[in-house]
Amino acid sequence: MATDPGYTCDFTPSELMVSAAARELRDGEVVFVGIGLPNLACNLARRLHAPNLVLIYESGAVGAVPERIPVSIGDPALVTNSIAVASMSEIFYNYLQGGKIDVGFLQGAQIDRWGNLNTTVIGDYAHPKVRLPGSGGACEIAINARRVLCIAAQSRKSFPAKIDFVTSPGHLGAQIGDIGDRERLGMRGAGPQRVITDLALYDFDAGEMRVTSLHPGVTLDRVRETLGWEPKFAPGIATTPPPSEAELHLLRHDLDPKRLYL
Amino acid sequence: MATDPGYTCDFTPSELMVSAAARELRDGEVVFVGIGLPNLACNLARRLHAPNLVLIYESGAVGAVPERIPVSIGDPALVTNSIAVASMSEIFYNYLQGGKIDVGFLQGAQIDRWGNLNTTVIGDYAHPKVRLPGSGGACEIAINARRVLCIAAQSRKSFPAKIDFVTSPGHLGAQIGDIGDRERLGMRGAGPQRVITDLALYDFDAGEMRVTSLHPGVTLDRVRETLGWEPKFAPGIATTPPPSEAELHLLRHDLDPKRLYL
Amino acid sequence: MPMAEAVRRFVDDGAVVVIEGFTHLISFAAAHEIIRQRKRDLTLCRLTPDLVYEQMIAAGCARKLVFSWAGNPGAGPLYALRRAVEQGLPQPLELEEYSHFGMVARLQAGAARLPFLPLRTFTGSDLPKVNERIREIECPYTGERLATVPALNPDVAIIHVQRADAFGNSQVWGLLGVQKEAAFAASKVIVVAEEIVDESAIRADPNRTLLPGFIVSAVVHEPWGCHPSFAQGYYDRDNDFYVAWREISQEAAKLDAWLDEWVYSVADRAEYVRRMGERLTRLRAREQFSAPVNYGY
Amino acid sequence: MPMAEAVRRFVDDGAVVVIEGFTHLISFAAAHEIIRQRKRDLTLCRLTPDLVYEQMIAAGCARKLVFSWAGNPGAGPLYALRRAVEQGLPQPLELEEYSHFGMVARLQAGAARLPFLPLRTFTGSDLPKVNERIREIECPYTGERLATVPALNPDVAIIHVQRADAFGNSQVWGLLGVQKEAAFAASKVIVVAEEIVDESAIRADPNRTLLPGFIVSAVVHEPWGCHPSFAQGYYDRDNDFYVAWREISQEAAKLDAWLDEWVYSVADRAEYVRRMGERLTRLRAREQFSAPVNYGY
Repeated sequence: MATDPGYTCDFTPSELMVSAAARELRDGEVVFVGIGLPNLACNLARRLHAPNLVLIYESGAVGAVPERIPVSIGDPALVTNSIAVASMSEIFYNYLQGGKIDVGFLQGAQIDRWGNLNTTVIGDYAHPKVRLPGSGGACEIAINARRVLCIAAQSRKSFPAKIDFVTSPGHLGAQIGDIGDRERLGMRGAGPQRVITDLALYDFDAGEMRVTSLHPGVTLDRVRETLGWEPKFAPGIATTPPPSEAELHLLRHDLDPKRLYL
Repeated sequence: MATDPGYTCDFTPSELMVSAAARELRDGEVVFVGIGLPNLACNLARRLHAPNLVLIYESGAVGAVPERIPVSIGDPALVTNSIAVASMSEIFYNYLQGGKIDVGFLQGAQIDRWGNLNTTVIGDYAHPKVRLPGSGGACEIAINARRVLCIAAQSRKSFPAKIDFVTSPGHLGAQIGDIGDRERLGMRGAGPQRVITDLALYDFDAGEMRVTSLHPGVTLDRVRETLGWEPKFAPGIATTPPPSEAELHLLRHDLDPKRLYL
Repeated sequence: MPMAEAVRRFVDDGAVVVIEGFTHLISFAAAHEIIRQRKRDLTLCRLTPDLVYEQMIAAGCARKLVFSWAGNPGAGPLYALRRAVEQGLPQPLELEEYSHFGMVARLQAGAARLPFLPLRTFTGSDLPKVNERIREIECPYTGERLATVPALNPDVAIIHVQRADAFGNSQVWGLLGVQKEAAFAASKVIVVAEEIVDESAIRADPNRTLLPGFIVSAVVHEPWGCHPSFAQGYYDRDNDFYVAWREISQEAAKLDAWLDEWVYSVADRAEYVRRMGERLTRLRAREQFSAPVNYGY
Repeated sequence: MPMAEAVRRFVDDGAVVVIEGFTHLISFAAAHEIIRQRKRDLTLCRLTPDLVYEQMIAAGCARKLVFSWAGNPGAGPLYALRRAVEQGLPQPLELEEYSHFGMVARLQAGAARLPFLPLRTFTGSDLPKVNERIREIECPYTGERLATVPALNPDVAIIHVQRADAFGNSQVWGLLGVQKEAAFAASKVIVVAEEIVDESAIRADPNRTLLPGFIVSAVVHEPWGCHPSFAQGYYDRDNDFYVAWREISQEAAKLDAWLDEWVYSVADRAEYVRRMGERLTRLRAREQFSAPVNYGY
């Protein structure tokens, strides 16, 4: 960002996550947007440092400029004044598989250290403890988007040593195949590049999640306690820059004034 | 037709061919139309006994009601006031292969006794005597339309014992496989059902062309002389009914007043 | 044709049914009539079961669900669907599960009367382990292995459109979802239209046409037929309803009471619309018109 | 961007080029500029080579033709193309031949970045005997054998549209052909627009959009850029020209003279339009407008 960020101390974890996600997006990129925090992040970036960000929703809206916060992936506000409407066949075959999507956002009930995601079941598939919604477009986003950003609240439950079901492949890992098998398996996208939680930011090193910065006030112990494995740490861990005044103002007054997601 | 046909003696071979082809079309059918005589036949049928005939052109016009005689398969007059425009992918995958086309019209530089058509080359493929246009949509029409009607001027050159190249399969025949192999080969359509020439009408018996009627004034010998094989004859060969006054009036004054194709 | 007749004639017990519309143009009117006619043992196929299939499942219409994302969009889980899967209530529900792309490709293969289509997804996912219908094929050119899904050819597809003529020629704008593919893939197509227009209105803009009438078996006129989903240019999504559903669906008894009040004791969609009254009026779309284009030559 | 610059930057000698538009919206403007810049060894791909490729072949731009129907639509053979194939004049032309469906499937596979697509054609035809790129695959569900074609991913696709904004967001109505697939399949896309409009005009009717700007490399404004083909709502097909071409193309010398007069000695499309004068004015479309639809909510 060109302007001084103007730090503030008064923000929620969701606001920080949205701000951190927005800063991952570069002007002119084409983003496959999900509802909730990813949608806020994309619209925040578009209103600040990435005015030419192209927002695509799996429902078929291309170049959406929603006037209100969309409450579903197929909100009519995504269509009005958009650049194009594509059928879902075009969205998946030509846009996503066709390699036109730079960034995909994924969320998951469970994420493992290799960035594999579970949105299908907790427990056994045939006799689930909890039946989750399933893949939706997540599996193909994980495979085809040029890079993937993951957003999730961090806990031992959501970041276990082993997830119950791999809905969407990350960097695979020992439980599935060798780490880094993506290319050999014919996957076009680079897979998860960042994980953004309410406690820390991560990148991937040799296919495994690695802490790169801690959010203001978060300790290393807190991070360790809320992961199902002993995490790697990048050299020189930083403190995550908090959201700027401009970001918070936009989020609170414009993008999600009713705090549906924040 | 409900009305008395009201025969006349004053007509050209093309007019008779168009009239005979039109009478093969039933109201409500969906026809894949080609330019030239097939187009005239379809529009003639639509204006007389088959008002609900649906005309589809491979260019993508569905339910076309051309105000002028289309001079190409993609004439703008096919679009204006049509029911739908489909992409060519939809035309071939969903309409034709999807089994929505009742009748396809085919023409050919060469036709053999099994209704196989050549529109590719005269002579050897690699060193052709004459390079013809090629398949266009003919090969897939021959395979997927529920039934196929062939229109061609009859001569030993155009109806040889053996055609130089099979562009579009009819009932195959000994040179390709056993007659009637279409189903075993997975072809969905029934293949050629009628051949309409300037001398006679044919149906297919056990996959082979068979004379069913001779046009007024045409002799059996004339038919024999202009085919590259000894033809089969249906029992009780009739004389082809000539075009009616109503048909001729429409053709001459409305459908092709400049006699582009008649 | 009245909806009751269309459902009676074209939705048989045991049928494979697709009511499509991705968030947009979901025919709740058809679903409610299917519930009222107590259709049974249906195989319900849809990318997002949404409330529309959850209500049918809770009413005991479904034997099997073929899907790719089963949540209450933007508002939480589908509790009745969970009860069916986790506890077999009101009856067990067989699941056949894909991703969105997988479902789209299945319907596209069905529309094209191909037995399968290849696609780049499922690699590294556990989905193929729990669904043996997800397979692989080797490319005859590159030798690479690609996932495949089998064609889906429903017995009947029910498609809500913004406008149709009496012949079923149907036009849609806004989100297109996978409706065209679903209709072409189906043996029978019921078109439900927000508005019935003259054939000339369709022919004035042929590029807007989603379905030609000759593939349509029945045309039903049903204004507000998508509520609580939406119809671009007609009415907005009733998001409050989706949020309220979370509470309604949480208890089977509450959901049953809702079905009694809003489905079983309602004669048809017209009565539903009258009873909803003001609630619907508030959802009516404001005007933002496109400009005309020239089809002349 | 001027056409000369777009061609200079994005059409390299030896490139695989697609100028699509099935009868409708054929970019003769681009073809003529390619001829003027004496591009060489191109692989020209198009369902119907039409006059547009015949002129490029006669001018010596092409090494290879990938196609499915090579005639002068409604007006006879393409004599120059025949001379190249039958006599190797002005230079030999390699042919790679499919049916229309085959070409459509090749571009659709290319757009989807699939290495191939299956389709039901070619069975019993001799085409697979003369084109080893037409192959077969066994369905992993039914065991039946289906024909396949390989993806076609051109280096550059040149697409004429009725209107585009400065970013390349492009809208088309009337016949759609296979342009969307060709553009998505290509590495670079040149959009040639009859009219340049404000972005707001595109956003007022997003369902009309053929191509999003972010896949477009260059936007060229070229009114009358399709003559002698047509642009629905702008001008009619110049059928007299297609008929006259029969005579022009019959002799190499006549064709060369035509190229001299109408391509080499013409600076750009604007000059071509000025020189054509009255002939074009007579082709201007009459008005028959569609009605607006409501995109509000």
